[in-house]
Amino acid sequence: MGALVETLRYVISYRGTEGHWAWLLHRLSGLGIALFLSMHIISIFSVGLGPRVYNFLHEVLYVSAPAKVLEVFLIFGVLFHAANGMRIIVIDFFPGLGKYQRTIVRIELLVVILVFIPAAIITLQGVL
Amino acid sequence: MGISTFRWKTKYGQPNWERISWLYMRLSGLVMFLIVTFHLLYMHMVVRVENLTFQNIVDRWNGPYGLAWKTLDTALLIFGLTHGYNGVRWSIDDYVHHRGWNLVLKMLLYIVGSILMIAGALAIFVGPGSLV
Amino acid sequence: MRVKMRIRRFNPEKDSKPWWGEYEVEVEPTDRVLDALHQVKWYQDGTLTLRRSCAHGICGSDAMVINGRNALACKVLMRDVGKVCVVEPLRGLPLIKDLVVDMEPFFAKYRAVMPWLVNDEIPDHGERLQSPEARERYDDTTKCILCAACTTSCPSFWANEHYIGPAAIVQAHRFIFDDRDRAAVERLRILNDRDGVWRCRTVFNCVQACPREIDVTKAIGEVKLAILEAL
Amino acid sequence: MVRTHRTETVVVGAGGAGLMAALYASRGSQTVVLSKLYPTRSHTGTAQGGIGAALGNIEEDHPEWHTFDTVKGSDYLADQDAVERMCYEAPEIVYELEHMGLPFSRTPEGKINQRPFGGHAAEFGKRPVPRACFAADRTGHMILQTLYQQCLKHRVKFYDEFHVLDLVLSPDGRAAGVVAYDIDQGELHLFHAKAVIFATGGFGRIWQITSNAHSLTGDGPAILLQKGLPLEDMEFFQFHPTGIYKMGILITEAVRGEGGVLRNDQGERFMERYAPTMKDLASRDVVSRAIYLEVKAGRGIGGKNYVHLDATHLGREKIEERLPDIADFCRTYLGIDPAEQPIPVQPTAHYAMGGIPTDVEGRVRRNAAGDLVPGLYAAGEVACVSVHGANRLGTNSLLDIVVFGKHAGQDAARFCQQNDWPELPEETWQPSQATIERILNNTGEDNAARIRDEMQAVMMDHVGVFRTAEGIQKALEKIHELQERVRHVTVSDKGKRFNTELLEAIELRNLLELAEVTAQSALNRTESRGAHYREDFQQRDDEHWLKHTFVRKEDGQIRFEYRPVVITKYQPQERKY
Repeated sequence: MGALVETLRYVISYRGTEGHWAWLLHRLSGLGIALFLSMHIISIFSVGLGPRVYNFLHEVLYVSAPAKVLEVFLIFGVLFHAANGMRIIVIDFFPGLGKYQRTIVRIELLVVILVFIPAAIITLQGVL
Repeated sequence: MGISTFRWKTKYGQPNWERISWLYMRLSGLVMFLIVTFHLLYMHMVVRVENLTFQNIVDRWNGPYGLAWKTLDTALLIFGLTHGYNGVRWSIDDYVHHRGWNLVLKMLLYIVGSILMIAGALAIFVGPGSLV
Repeated sequence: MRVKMRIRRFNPEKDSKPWWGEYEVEVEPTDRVLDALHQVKWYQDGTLTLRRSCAHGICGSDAMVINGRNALACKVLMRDVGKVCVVEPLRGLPLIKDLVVDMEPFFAKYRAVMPWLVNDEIPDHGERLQSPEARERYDDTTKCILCAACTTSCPSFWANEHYIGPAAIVQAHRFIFDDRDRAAVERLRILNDRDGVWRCRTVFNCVQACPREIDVTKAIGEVKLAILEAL
Repeated sequence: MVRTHRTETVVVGAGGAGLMAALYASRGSQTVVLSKLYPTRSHTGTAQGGIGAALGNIEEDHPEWHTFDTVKGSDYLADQDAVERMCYEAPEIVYELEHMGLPFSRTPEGKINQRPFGGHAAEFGKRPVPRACFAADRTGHMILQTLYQQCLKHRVKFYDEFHVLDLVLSPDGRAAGVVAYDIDQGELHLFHAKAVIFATGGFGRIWQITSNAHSLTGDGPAILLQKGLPLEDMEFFQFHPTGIYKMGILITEAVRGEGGVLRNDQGERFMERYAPTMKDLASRDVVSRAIYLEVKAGRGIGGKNYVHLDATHLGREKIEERLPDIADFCRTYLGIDPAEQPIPVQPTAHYAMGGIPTDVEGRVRRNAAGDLVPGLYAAGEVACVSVHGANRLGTNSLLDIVVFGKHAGQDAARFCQQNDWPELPEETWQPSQATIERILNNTGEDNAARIRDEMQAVMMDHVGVFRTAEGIQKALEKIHELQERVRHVTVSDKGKRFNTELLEAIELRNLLELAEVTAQSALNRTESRGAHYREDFQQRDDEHWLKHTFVRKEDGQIRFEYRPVVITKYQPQERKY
């Protein structure tokens, strides 16, 4: 456990490149999405349990105000994870592009934010 | 690059699946990039989450394009779950070195993953409301 | 200019855990961090312990964490570190004393990749021929000085000490892509390990840390593709 | 208390010479290598320009021309039998390095690439010839790496970070092993051996401006000196003309080999005046003196004591391809781009031509008559074979270490097969133990760093490129004072583990010993030859001084002996470039 804490301290305190923070965010968003996905599958499973259970779960998990706020995080996570995943794939298969990685991360982040802002506004419309 | 039959003794080089796993993450990632984009756009822009009800799902799966929808949802289920849980497995391997804990956590992960896979498949193929 | 040096100190014979030592030094802007550390060691506190030798970035002795980032103390100038210079030992290797870490686990990984040319077909006379293009293919990775800055900047290595690490992969790359070598497949087999190249998550800290400006991640990427192709 | 190891060959030092010796010794004997650094940290790694060998890959070339250039470069002080051996074996050993995997730069036909270097000429001095085989500008780095790789492949045993403190001689005068200090654990180890090979490198740290690593403190020769053994030609220490101003970091001669030129404050290519044929590619002693004379005449840049090395006309492409590390040094340490701005340079203490006297098999000589110390070998910069005489040519040091490292290793293996382990004397590790305890228990005020600063300053001022009797006397007085002070030097670190302060104090003692014999030898030689230039004796004096100096210390007194120079083909003549 001490080793894990030390490792996390290293991760947070190292002044790495854009790639370092992109990696950290990729991992965190990935774990978050995996958690959401598990829940998502359960809620879909509830389709088999008939309309009352499903509609109730749907209301709580996706439509309620707290769910909407969490969804904003999810949207950012998914957008970033997808865009960053594409970056990783491209660099993996064209290793020579690595020398532009700092620029690529910046562009990627810009695209993510540009898509995220309208998406977040649309999502939060009902809540605000 | 050349070829030799020489074998150097080192603790590295044990047979494993990581190469397949690495490649799978990239391929499944690419596939999901497409279907998740479609899924999100459709659910959030066309249907809108607030309007999504039990009936809506029933109509979609039993409608004229039911098979296509079911295929798409199955693909999402399989790729999403395997990609996601493989990522969790990587994280466990990265940070949990105690052999026992590592094994326990991964076993737990595989069990939960299997249950979810079955649950998801049941929901899609057995039919809405039929599990009651 | 006056600079405050904050140095992570640890004496295994006295201390139960590391602590921060603070020292004021007067330096020229063009002095190296190594010069500042020497000022502390030579004129303020002789117990400060570090490794160093050539002092111009070739021998690879004085890799350490300077202001939160891996570098050679002899290749960072004081004008680039600001008013406070924070110096710590490399991360992920066992700490021995002050800025000195145990390099043995690092060199063990280097030795694991068969870092030598394998080719018994010695020509009768003269050199083996190699085209400039073939020579260029692995030029970048011949620059490695085994300072460990890359390996100890890697989150995958911090997380898992068994990860073979960027430096060993770079050294393997130097032979895998040398057309005179005959053991590429064997090296690829070694690197195709649970703790081999696949633990690389293209974080790019290694590229930033490398004092020899080797494109480390590119080398690792090329090895990954070679494994996919050859095995 | 003391751990004892028994092995056949012990190699001290893991630079190019030590590793080559270890590689060959291990083929015929059980071999261990002791190094106070990790082997890949050794100073061979900083050699840049190339290794000299008359391959003739670019232009016609012959080992004979190489031999002549080396002899001429040495100002006729080199032993010509040794030079012949080195130059004639050069092509084969370069091929051997290539077969070991050394990544040489290549010609379009795929052969090892070569470039011109200072003092290397075709047809006995007529025009510069490309003779330096190179791997970009990191030839030494590649040699060190390749040899270390080969040692790993052949399972040579290494003791890394073991600082050798003493040589053990058996009662009948054979080398019997060494005493080493495990830096990590702070414990003494005794290595009982049949053969001992010293390859500890140079001692440039006795000067202030030096290209040498902090670890180049001459531990090997100082140990021999304390054992009453002689050192040869200590007055000859090369100052490389182009060290980065104030820092001493070396800018390889290859910059001039590729076409770079030296310019004074007026922008004049002043080497044309000093060496009409070879110009900037004259030998190093000549160029270093020329720079000093320009500075003295007030033509240093801005009146200061440096000149410019101008490579701007080479073009960025050539610089990045052939001299990438130099470009990196300039960017890192000077903040300039060598493709656009000239590099400020001044002569920097670089290479010891003198050292432990050996024959061509690397066997250490006990006196000027040529008697040997059985089982004791030396190779590399620490040794004086003598192939460099009064001035070494660029690229010959890398050649020296591999050729004579190989012979020392081979002969040590042969020696081990023919001999049993020598008897150990009664006192083996006790003197080392006493030294350590004395330093740890001293309670004075002086610390090693201050004493070292004073030594380096006085050596720079008075025993540098230009020397006078008066100046050297001053330096000697200072050194004697410092030697007295160093006996009371104190350390604040009293611990066992990684006590580098203690080791620096021991290294300082070694440096002072070498500073003393260097100054004494310089004072003794009343002529100017190669790197040794006496303003009060400006001419070369073949009648009295065509001989090697052997210096030893007996009961604290300096004693000189002389050994004639071996001359085979080339009679001394006036040296012009």
